[in-house]
Amino acid sequence: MLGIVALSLIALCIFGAGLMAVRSGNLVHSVLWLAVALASTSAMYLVVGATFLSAVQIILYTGGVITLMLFGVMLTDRNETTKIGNPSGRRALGAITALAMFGLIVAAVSQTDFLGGGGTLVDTQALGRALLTDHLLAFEALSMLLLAAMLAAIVVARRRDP
Amino acid sequence: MTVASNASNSFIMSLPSPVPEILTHPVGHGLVMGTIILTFFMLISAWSIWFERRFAGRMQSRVGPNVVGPAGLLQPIADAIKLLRKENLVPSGADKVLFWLSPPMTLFFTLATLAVIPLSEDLLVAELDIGLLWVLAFSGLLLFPTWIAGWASNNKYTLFASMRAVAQGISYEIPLLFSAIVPVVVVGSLSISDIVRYQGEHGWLLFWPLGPGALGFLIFFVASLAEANRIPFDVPEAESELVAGVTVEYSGMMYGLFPMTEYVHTLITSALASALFLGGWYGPFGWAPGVHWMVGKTLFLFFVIFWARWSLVRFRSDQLMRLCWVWLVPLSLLCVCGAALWVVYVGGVA
Amino acid sequence: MIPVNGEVLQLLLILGAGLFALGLYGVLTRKNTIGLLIGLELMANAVNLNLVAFGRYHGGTDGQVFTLFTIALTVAEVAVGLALVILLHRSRRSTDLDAAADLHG
Amino acid sequence: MTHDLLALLALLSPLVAAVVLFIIAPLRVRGAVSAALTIGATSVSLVASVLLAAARMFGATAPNVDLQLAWLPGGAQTLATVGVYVDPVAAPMMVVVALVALCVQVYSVGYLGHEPSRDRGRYFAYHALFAFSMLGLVMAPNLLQLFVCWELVGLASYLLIGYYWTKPSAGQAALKAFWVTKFADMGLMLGLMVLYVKTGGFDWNVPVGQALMTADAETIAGLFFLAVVGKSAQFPMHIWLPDAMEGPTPVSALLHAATMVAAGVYLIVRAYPIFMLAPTVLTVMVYLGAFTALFAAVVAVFQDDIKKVLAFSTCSQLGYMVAALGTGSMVSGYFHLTTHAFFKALLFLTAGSLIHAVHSNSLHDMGGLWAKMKPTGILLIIGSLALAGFPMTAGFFSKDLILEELLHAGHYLPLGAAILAAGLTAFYMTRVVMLSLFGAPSEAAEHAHESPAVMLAPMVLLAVLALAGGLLHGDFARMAGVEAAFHVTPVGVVATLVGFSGIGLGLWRFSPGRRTAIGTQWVSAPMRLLTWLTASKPVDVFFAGFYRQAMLRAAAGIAWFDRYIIDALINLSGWAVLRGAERFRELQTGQPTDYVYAVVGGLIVLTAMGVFTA
Repeated sequence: MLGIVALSLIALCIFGAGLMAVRSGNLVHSVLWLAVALASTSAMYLVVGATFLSAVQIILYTGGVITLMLFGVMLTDRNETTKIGNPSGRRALGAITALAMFGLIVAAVSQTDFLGGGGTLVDTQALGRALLTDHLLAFEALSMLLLAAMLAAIVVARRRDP
Repeated sequence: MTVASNASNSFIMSLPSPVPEILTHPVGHGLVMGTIILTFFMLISAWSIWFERRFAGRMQSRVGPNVVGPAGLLQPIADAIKLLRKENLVPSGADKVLFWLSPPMTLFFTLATLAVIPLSEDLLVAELDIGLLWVLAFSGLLLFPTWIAGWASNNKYTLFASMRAVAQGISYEIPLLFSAIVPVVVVGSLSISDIVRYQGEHGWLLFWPLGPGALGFLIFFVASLAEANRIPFDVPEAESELVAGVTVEYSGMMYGLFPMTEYVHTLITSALASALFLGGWYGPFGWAPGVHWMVGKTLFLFFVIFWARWSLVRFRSDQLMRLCWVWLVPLSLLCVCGAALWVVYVGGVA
Repeated sequence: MIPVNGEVLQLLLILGAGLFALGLYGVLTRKNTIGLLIGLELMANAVNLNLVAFGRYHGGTDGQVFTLFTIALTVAEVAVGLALVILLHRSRRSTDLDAAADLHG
Repeated sequence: MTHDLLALLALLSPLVAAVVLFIIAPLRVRGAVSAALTIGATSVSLVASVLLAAARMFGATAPNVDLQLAWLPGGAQTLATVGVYVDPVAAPMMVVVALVALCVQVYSVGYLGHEPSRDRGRYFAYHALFAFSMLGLVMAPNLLQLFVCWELVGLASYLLIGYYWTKPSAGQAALKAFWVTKFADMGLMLGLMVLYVKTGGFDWNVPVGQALMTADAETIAGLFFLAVVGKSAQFPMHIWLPDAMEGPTPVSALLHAATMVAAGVYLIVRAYPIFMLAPTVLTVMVYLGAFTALFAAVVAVFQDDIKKVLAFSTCSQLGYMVAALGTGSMVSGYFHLTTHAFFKALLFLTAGSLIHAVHSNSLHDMGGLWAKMKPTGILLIIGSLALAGFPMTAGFFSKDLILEELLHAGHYLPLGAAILAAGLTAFYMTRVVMLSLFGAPSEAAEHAHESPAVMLAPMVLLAVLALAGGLLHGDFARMAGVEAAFHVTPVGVVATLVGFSGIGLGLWRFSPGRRTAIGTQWVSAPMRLLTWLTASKPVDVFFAGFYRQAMLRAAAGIAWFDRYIIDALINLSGWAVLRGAERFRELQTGQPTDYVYAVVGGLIVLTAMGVFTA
């Protein structure tokens, strides 16, 4: 019971922060709300028992992605970034589309019977072992992808000499 | 996540009766231990300011604070009162909410890392099985309040300072993480207490994975100095260029929180380094385990940091980056490889 | 932590759907490129949440391993995306998405 | 167990040196540190290799080292393994590689002493990479690892040829070497694919007799042989080797004479069970090898650049090895590989020493060095005698063995070519010795002085081996399970006499008394034609001239057809598409949001189909 309450509270946190992140008129606030949403997700992982992922979520996502975004914000204009917002011309259609998507997924979820469940906990060692045995190829491919992304980011953002 | 509730045999059990009963529940245990450890750390860091100023005075052939109280011992209290009495100003054009939010966030993230630092076998708030990741995650989050303070102040000096701080922070996080992996690889656990216990049986990690241990400790120490923005890595608050870093626009106790958390963070860093590489609460060769060892080692490293502060000069920004990417990152990678090889061919995960 | 049974799973899935819809709304309505990236992040996060929920529901490591992969993918995506934003800003003096509409037919 | 460790040590110590040098830039830019690391690592490899080989040769029979790690785990079965494999075949090659590499590296310390420290650091890092790759190739437990290392060796060769990267010719030579050998390597890759399809593995000895049909074996061996032709510079694809002489001379000695080019021959040795099933390929090998031996020897006679002489000589000697392997005798080819490594490395190093002294590659600039550089001169003469097959030197034993095998196998035409090539070899080496050491003293030679001890010492070591290496022939024979004792045969006597006459002709032709007899002006009228044919690199001329003309003519015809028939059709369709596109392009608004709407719309439709039809 206590668990369900905690879970619902965190879910509210995630949802509220997400809402603020897409509605806020100030880009910096928006990024920081996203950070709150991601950190709450990390708490959610903790509650459902994915401890390692929870730490990874904070280090990589909240620590890495958000820091990158803030850096991106800093390298652009302050005037421009403090006033963003959702232009009124786009709001209605966007909301309808998003709601349609949401409704469809909820319909799909409610149509399905989820029986049983409650699989066993997975500890970090098992996770590491799975990563380096069953999913080794994907792991290696991912390392190549990260390298490529790193090089791409450097090449794209580098200031070329005139 | 396993929360230790085995407050077993030591001095805590010898306390009067209501206390141990509280200690059997994880939440009660956390509250009590949290209070003890927090008080301990806050007191040490408050008086370390006094100590540092006296020490700096000696190194520079002057006296240092000696007026308030015997030998100036009440100086921190006087400083605190002075800060509390001052007005908290918010500059015009600042982002008010974020401006107010930054100092408490700094304090919160710093203190959150305290939760998993074990002072001895039973003197810790909670024993997480991912304790090390927890510490690294929260010290990574510390970049946020710094950035927010710099951005929200609407001042070009603070913005530059925060940019430098973020760049330095994300760069040095890499060698920091890699060098912290060394104990994890050797011990096979992410729990800080497990790592310390392993050292009790097999000797300090500083010495025992020959090579990677010592090198890893060195990299960890240097990188965590940089993470804590201590000299010689205090480029983000270089007084001669940026006035005083991100804290330029802060005043009163809002300002006071920044240096205070900086000291606490440095102290936590020293404690973490002692636990990961210097055997935590175990003495050399596993002698006489106890909280005194941990405190002694932590204070020693803390002292070394002061020592460095008053002996060394500041790096230039580009030198800082060069040190990180050209030396520390490759060396820390070698460390991890070395530790892995050591585990496979010499040691072996328990 | 709590065990994930059918009901909890449904709750988590609906939360994921809501988050996904929010992200979609952000992507569809933002003019600013970084704002758009924020929406994308929310959508990716929703997917991760679903993966973790299903992983816990069925047991086994696959769900969490996939989540690790998607997190890494998102990091790569953001790195390249922000590099593009900086490039856009440098050449157009603006981070508005409309500034990059030169290639229209 | 100790032997396992030794094998790993031999393989991994250069790898460690290479990785450390490549990753940690501050170490690499210090030439002395880089040299010390690389030489130290190679010394470790050499000691380990010698210990491993000693336990497997000279009558001792230690069991094979066979350590394999699963690589590419694919479900239940492992697709491939990597590891170390040391048997009596691999062990001597390991010693040769490590020994010559060490000699060359030590020599390089002196030879490149005047280069900037940063460049030397890079050079030695490449050397460490090469030593690792070559040892990995030699110790490969299967053909897949051999292929990987084969490519790594090619990479190291590319990097080292282009060492003087500021010289355009060096860059072009590096590229040429890379592309020619890469083209040939396609053969090895295709061969491996066929091998895997046919036998389900990459082992060279699984298929013997049982799983492999002769036709398949012919295909695989033929494809492998294509790679060998490229790597070991056999006739049509030898064109990269002379150009590769743009690299520093020690590199030529190590890669392009002693070890890397011999990798092709080693591949044949390793995959011998497969080659034995392919008689056609073996016959082709005999004829192509013998032709290359003769052809390259003829070309070598007309070169004025000392390194080019040695390069063509290497082609020629590799031709011998290939021909010998084609006769079905693994021992003779392999043995010649070993002895050739010693004396050709020695020759290149002495050539480097001469070049170092006069700062020129040309034989004309080297006249009269005997007076200045007696030790180097003696070493050059020793190397030349060994290459010419002077009795009781290493080359004599191995070459004699090859000729005998050719005779036994009944290939009389190749035998004739080989004997003729032996005579030419003796002749052009005599020419080199006479022109460079005893010719008219040139201006550059005035200031020449002897090389330092750090360069002389490796040469002396190699010279000893070039003289005494022949004594190992019994051990090589035993390795293949044959008890062979050396004995005098008619064909050996003939070859020796031909060799002596080559030396005599050279001595007479280029004696110091005939001062005018310098360079290529000495040739008479019929020889002039041959000079033109060979000295201007005929294959290059063929490719550049006739071949290109023919191709252009044919291409012009095709181009007409293409332009007025095919293009017309394409233009027609293009015109139609353009008209259509004018309508459709309105869809492209350039607004990313619109594209997202398109994607999301499709997603919604699909989801709705899933939800409402389920």
